[in-house]
Amino acid sequence: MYGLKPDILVDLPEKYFCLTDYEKVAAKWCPGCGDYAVLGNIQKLCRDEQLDPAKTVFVSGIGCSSRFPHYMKTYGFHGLHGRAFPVASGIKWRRPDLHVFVITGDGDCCAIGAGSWIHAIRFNIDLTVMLFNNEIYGLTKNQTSPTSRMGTVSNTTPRGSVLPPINPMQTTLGVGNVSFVAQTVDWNPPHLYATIQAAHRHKGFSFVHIIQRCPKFQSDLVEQFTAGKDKLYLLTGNEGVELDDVVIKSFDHTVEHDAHNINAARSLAEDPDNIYLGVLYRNTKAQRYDEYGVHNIGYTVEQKMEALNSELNKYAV
Amino acid sequence: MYGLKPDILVDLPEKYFCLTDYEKVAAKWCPGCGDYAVLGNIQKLCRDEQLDPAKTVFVSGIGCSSRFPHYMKTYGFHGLHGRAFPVASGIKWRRPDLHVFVITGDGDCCAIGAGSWIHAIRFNIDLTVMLFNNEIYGLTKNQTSPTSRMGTVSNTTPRGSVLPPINPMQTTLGVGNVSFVAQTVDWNPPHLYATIQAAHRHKGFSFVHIIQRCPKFQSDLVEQFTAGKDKLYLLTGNEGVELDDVVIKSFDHTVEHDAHNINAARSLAEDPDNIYLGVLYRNTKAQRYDEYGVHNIGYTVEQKMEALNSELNKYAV
Amino acid sequence: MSTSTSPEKSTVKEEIVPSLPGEHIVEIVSDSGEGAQKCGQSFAAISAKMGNGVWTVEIIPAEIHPPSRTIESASGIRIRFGSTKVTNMGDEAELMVALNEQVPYARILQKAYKEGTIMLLENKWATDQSEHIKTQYATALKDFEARGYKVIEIPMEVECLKIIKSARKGKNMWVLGMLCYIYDRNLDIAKNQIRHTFRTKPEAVIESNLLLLQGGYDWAADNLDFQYPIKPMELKEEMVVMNGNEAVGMGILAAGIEVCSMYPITPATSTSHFLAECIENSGGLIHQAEDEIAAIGFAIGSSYAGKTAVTITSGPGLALKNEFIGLAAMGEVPLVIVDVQRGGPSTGLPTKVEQGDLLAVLYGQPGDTPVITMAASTIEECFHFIILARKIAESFRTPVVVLTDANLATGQQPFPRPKVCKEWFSPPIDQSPWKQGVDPYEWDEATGLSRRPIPGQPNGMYTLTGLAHSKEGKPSYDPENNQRTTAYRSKKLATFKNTLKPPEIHGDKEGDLLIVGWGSTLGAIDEAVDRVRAEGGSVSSLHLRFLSPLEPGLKEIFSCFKKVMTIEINYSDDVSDPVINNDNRRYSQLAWVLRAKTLVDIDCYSNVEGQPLSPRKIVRKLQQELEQLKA
Amino acid sequence: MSTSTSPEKSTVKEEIVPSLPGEHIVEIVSDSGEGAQKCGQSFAAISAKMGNGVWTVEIIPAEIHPPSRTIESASGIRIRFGSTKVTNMGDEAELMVALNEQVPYARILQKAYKEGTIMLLENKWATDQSEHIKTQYATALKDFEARGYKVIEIPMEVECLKIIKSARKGKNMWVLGMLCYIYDRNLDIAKNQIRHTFRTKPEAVIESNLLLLQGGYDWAADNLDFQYPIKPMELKEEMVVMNGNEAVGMGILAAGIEVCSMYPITPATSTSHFLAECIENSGGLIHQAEDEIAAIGFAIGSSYAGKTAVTITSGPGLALKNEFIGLAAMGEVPLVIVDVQRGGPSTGLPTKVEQGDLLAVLYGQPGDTPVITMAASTIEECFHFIILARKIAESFRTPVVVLTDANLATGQQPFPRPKVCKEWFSPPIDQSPWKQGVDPYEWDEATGLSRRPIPGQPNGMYTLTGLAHSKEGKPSYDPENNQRTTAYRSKKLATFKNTLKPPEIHGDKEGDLLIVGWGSTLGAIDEAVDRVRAEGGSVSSLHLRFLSPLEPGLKEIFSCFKKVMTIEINYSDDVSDPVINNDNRRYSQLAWVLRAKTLVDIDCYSNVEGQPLSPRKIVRKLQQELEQLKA
Ligand SMILES: Cc1ncc(C[n+]2csc(CCOP(=O)(O)OP(=O)(O)O)c2C)c(N)n1
Ligand SMILES: Cc1ncc(C[n+]2csc(CCOP(=O)(O)OP(=O)(O)O)c2C)c(N)n1
Ligand code: SF4
Ligand code: SF4
Ligand SMILES: [Mg+2]
Ligand SMILES: [Mg+2]
Repeated sequence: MYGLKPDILVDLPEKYFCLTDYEKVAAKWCPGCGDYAVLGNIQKLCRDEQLDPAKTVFVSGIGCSSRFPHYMKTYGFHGLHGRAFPVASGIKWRRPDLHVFVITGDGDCCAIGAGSWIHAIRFNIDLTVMLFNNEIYGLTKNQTSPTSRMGTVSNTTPRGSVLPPINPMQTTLGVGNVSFVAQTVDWNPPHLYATIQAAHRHKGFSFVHIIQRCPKFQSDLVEQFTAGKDKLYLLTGNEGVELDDVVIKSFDHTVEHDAHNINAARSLAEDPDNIYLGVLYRNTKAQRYDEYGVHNIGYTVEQKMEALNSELNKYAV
Repeated sequence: MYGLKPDILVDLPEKYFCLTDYEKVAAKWCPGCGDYAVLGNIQKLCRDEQLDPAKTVFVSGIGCSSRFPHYMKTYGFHGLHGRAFPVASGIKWRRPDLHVFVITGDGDCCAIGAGSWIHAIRFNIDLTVMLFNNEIYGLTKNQTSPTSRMGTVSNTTPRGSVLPPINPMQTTLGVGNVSFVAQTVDWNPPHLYATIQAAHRHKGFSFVHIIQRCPKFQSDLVEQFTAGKDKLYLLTGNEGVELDDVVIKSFDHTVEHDAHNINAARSLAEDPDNIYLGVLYRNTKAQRYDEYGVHNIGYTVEQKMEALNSELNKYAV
Repeated sequence: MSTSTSPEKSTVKEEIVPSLPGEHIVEIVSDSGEGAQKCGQSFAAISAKMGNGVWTVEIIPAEIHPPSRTIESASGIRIRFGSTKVTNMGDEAELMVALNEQVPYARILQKAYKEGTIMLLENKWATDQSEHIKTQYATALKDFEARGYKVIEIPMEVECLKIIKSARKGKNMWVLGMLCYIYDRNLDIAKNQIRHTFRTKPEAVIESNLLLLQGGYDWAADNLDFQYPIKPMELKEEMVVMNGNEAVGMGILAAGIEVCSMYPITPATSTSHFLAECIENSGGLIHQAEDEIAAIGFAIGSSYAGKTAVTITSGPGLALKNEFIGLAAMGEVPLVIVDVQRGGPSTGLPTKVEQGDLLAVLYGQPGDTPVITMAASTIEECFHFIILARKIAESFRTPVVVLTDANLATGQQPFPRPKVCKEWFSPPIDQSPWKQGVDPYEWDEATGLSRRPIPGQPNGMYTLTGLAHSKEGKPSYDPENNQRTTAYRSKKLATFKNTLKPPEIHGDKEGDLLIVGWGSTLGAIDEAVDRVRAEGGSVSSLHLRFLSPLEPGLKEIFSCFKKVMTIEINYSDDVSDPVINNDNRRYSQLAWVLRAKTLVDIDCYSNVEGQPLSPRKIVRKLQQELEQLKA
Repeated sequence: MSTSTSPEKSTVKEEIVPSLPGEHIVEIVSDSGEGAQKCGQSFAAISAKMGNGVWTVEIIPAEIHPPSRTIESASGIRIRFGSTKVTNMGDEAELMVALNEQVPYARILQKAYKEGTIMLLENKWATDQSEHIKTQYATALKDFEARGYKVIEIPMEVECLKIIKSARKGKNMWVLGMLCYIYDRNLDIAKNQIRHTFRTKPEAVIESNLLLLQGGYDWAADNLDFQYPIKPMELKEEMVVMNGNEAVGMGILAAGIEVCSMYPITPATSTSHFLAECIENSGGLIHQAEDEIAAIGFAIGSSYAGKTAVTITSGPGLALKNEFIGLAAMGEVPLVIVDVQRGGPSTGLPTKVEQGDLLAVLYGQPGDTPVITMAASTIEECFHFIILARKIAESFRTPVVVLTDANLATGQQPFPRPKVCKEWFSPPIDQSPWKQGVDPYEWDEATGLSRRPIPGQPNGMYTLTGLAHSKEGKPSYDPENNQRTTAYRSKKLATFKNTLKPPEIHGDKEGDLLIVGWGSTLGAIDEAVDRVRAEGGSVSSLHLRFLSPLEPGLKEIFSCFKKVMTIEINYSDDVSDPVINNDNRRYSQLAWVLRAKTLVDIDCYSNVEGQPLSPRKIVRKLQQELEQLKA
């Protein structure tokens, strides 16, 4: 089309969705908040994958990051703190036609949501999950989270937190039936995009750990993250994410990694010194609960009447 | 004492506790239930370790296994389904003088209790935890549990369950700050005893996975377990449990295992074919939340009054 | 009367006088695992098939495997049946069968028997090897006679062993045969019933059970010198017989609900056992969640996506669902919540009946959370109310709670076979384009109602939120908006109430005493009222099906009676206690709600004994109240 | 009046007429992050130190970082202060300071200003680079004047830049200086306050803030031609000033509570921020649990082991704690639960005030769960009620809920410095041998009370259970036992009630209208009643501190008034709505409870606008009611 990007064309082919089809109101996060980058990239991804906004649902809990659905012109469910997983699972189970994304924070997922998190991994329903890990409770204004590093000074631990953090990837990799685990950072848009794309395309519970900047309450972490380019390792290999060469070259280090090797994945997840970006683990053979969820979908009322009658027969006097 | 066991002596040295000091009413589990063996061995352990019954607390959730505290002549807390961990943690945090045991079932711990389970591992409070895994909901009469094998026929999955089970040891080993993980079976009393003893002696969150027979609802598993002697591997090594030679010889197979090696521990935990008995993992350096919990215990009222006054000063007009 | 330890002809001559003509109450108690329940259920089914009215109450041990020959071990069933409709468990039993002499004590504690109750007692314990057991047996026998029971010792084990090798599994069918003789049941129907009960078992098992049935029947014919034939009745319409949990399950099928999301909890779980067997044939599924919170969250997700779901629980589970109920009310998600009430508070009495969750359902959620609440009073209503609840939930875009209880859950009762009709079933989800310009919460000014877009509908995109929100679904902190939208949500209850009729009164529309009830006590209350009215007492009753909103016109109805009193199975302070007075008394739950609603000085009569109410107990209370009203 | 865009001498001549003599209401609003709150809090503290009565209300944006120069961005504070005691936020403000022209709209929505309110407005936007902003500014200016505000444009930025390099952090202290001039505050006290506020900051920061203070003061003296000196008062006793969450925290220290187990939730969390700073000095600790359920479970564990704990939450968290509250009541574990109420239902209005959790606390738990419930009406009571709650919890072996709300939580008020006394603090745990033969639930027949063994006590060993249990603590399915033990637990409320006195009446003991309130509305209601009484209106008020059990004698008190009405910040249906009538109306929460309790036809006046009630609003309602009563 004359080299123009479809977005700026006025007359579009039917059913082609542009960026504006996904953009709702302006987001209200702090300046410099990592959440913005994810929002923009998700909108782009939706456009590129041409996800019908009417068929797309963003489900979240409560937290800064969980405001996300309000900024998408798709269906959304901004539910309860820690409970995005069961809601999203309930949506997807009998509605295979819907694209369901889950947005959760480190408090939302790893604290109050931990039980459902573990079980969602096991259920392995086809959900694209983004954990926004800013290592702090943002919305409630600066309390230590389970993923806060030991020694974190916050409103609830003014003398520094006393426990080592939960490592979300490590924990996810420790649950049987785990299907997809990836890691990215909010400040590398191409990588962020490609990772979420890989997650979205993976059928099953695709867990993306997003290291997210919170300049408001974790400003030292921002530096630690952004300054630490040489701590960032790009994972390459067959099962990695699709990246341009430019992006690959922007990394100081790359590591060849076999995403089918769970032990290797765990070692990467547990490395205390370096951050590995890309798909750590992928298992396409894991049992999917949503496949069971749809095995008998779409019965007509007549079929249902028949089933009821046959059940009543068994109890007939 | 003339070769007599202290138990049968009438006049005992002061403060010596006998088995009867731990035995309360007769337990009411089904005949052949694995829970009986654990009860007996725990009573023996308490006696052998000379735990003051007044200083010992058994905390449980709800389930067949969670009836346990009612059968011990110690303090007990038979609380809510899935909530034994926070209660036990709350008891121990400021009461280092108490010996706190946690009794939980596979539904209690791995289903409704999963969130607190994950966090209890991380807190690493000095609790001796026994997970009675009969791979079924016993008390509510035969529903599939998260640890039920795929294909399990139960009242809620009459056509067989559709998901692979959660592996409690694998999951525990996937949580940062994990401190002690062991496995035993209810039908090998000496091994059961020695394992729980090792757990009790370990300072920190000592997690014992007990494969437990439920003849009532998992009768085929009983056979699978008991018949499968050759699937049972005894772990040996420095950090293993203290066993008599006779017991060791009763095993067809032994495996030398370094309990400080978490990767080795995980491989054992995840082996789909064999069952490894003994201490899989032990880390005495993991951060302990109860050490923080007691750092300022025992302030006098005078000290507290002073602290309050100095706080009020800051708000004085 | 005399007892016999041999299979000689029994000497019982007296007729058994039932409390009410044409009906009988029988109990069968055994150690847990001996099959008393199966025996009783079969007996009930046979009687229902003969056209008799039937009501059963299960006797369930609280422990998984209590030690045998103890009070805790008592497992069994009560069957009240007769030639007219039976609506409740009745008073004391006329006859009981006991497989050992200890288990009856569980029921004696519940005052289940009276002087003159016939006791058919397994006599093998008289000659047991254990001296201890022999003594226990002898002692109990004496005690039973002192209590005035007519004990007939029966060589059940001995007789069964003539037919099968081990009597433990089988004695129950022999007893069934014996009962069939006593009550003159149709043996063909009985045999068919056995075939049905054991339909999944090998033919040999069926055969031996049929032999046992016949054996028990023949033995009784040869050895008992009494019978109490209950007249079979002609079935005027097709009937079904089931318990309340099965009826709820049937209702779920009939509502066309495709997702039942639950976490096991007594006494609600057996609904999911029922559904697990059959819902897949109806295009639905059971989801067993990791806990109650996730169960309701999953159900809400499903409902949000257009598949209105049901979640089933009991008290402790309900407590966990409150936060999500609040979200469903706030986000206006249709949802059916079934609460099968059990004894509380906390873990309480998990297998026993109570009506203790009413206030928790009505007021348990922080903030203003209007929730439509209804309670089934019969097993038939358990079925129909689920269909209704799904409809209300969708029409009013709201969570609807259906209350039942442990009594309904496990009790069996025949009722007319529902005539399955298309309108019951939820229609396929609407995926047509949403009308542009219509907001996702376009509340109707007058009714508070609005239509909701379902994911997949083009143009309908919105974000559901638990935050205060505008009609566009956007978070709004505007004071006026919060006032208005809270009012819309509340108004739906008023709108719904306007569709309800004032409740019907059982008895006269005015008089001395009006009894108000709700839930499973319906039959017992009405029967008691009938009895007292037959003696000339001026008492009527009224039974509420809707608790929130309450059915209209109550104040007017109440004003026609000198005194109004609720009868409930939950706690109220006893004014005769020295520390309790009118100023500090805590009332029964419905009484409290009705007091606030009508400002009528409503009294209450209740207990938390974990038992269904017997008509006799109520009769006594009514008589007492009427006397006091006279004075 | 004219506006000035230059630092010329302002031309305001008129005197500012306050609503009430000797006091003023000031608001400071800015974009979130500009420090309006710190400015106002300092101003309040300075005024309190000068002996003035003070009440503050925080204006908190709902978003973490709303876009600047918008309604959502408004962050700030209202300070009502005067020469007498101030008990509530008052009516419209006399004066406001705004750092841009958009943020005042957030408060205009709340009707915070009136004709004649003076507006001190940052004028830098008039000359902003952006045309859009310039237009916005000009438009707003016109609008403000149309609304009758007396706008004075002030070159805050310009003046601050004379002192410091960047004005964003610092303008607030310049404004403080300006206000100090207007209200004639003692500059020494002001400077000390700045030193205190920035005590953890480097000396250079303190210095520049002191300069800003002086700068604002001097500028005002040179440029403003009005002042409204508020007379300093002599402090008759030592005073402290703090907000309600800090007072709760202080109360926790004063109760000697060693464990505060919580999960963050607005608006309760800041109590834990306070405690995190200081409880360790008092031999206590904060436990931040993984969720609210675990938080209360941990607290119960601690309490069971002898260290009575407190757990702090707000609505959504409360909903999750119900199951454990039931266990605490059933197992009789002392426990203090603080619920800082916010706007509901569901996530609702997290930063706004509501009194919407009353029914959920009273009735939220399935089964019969008597829970002692009290509500603090002042910040001082926030402190004392925690001490009391711990005592009651231990004496009555029960959970005790203390209700506060977002208004109390963040409002600041001076009150007499508590005289710390030994008796407040929990004694060391008893580890002496338990008396043999005494059961762990040896209920006193008359009172329902019993003593509990604490782990570590020899001979006291028992197992706490949520199952129905005997006095030995053993599970019991005995019907009579359940009836009796439920009665014991209930009776404790009656026993406790007998220790309470009837509430005092504010105003005459009889008359036309009685207002009943609870919680943070005390000051506003009493002030409104006083105003109406001053005009000759026959109205009194009564404020409840205990909600369960209710204080005694209410029915008698109510009977002396023609009409009784509650005033609450929660939802009630509006009878003027066509669909609402007396039969379907849903009442305010306390009104509902009082109706059931007293059978008096109690009306209610309430809203869910998320705002503290202003006396003027109440006055209007009272006048209206009194008129209707006359007609
Ligand atoms: C049941 C419940 N408990 C607590 C809260 C308060 N709350 C809201 S968000 C939040 C934590 C936010 O942290 P996180 O999940 O990491 O998200 P972030 O804001 O950092 O993106 C909490 C505790 C709530 N809304 N509901
Ligand atoms: C909140 C709540 N939900 C559900 C239940 C019902 N319940 C009691 S025990 C149990 C599961 C028991 O299984 P498990 O933990 O494996 O213990 P087991 O009986 O097998 O030893 C359930 C679901 C309950 N008591 N409380
Ligand atoms: S507080 Fe942190 S996470 Fe929240 S919006 Fe601000 S920067 Fe982002
Ligand atoms: S049901 Fe199973 S676990 Fe429970 S007591 Fe019986 S055998 Fe043991
Ligand atoms: Mg976070
Ligand atoms: Mg189990």
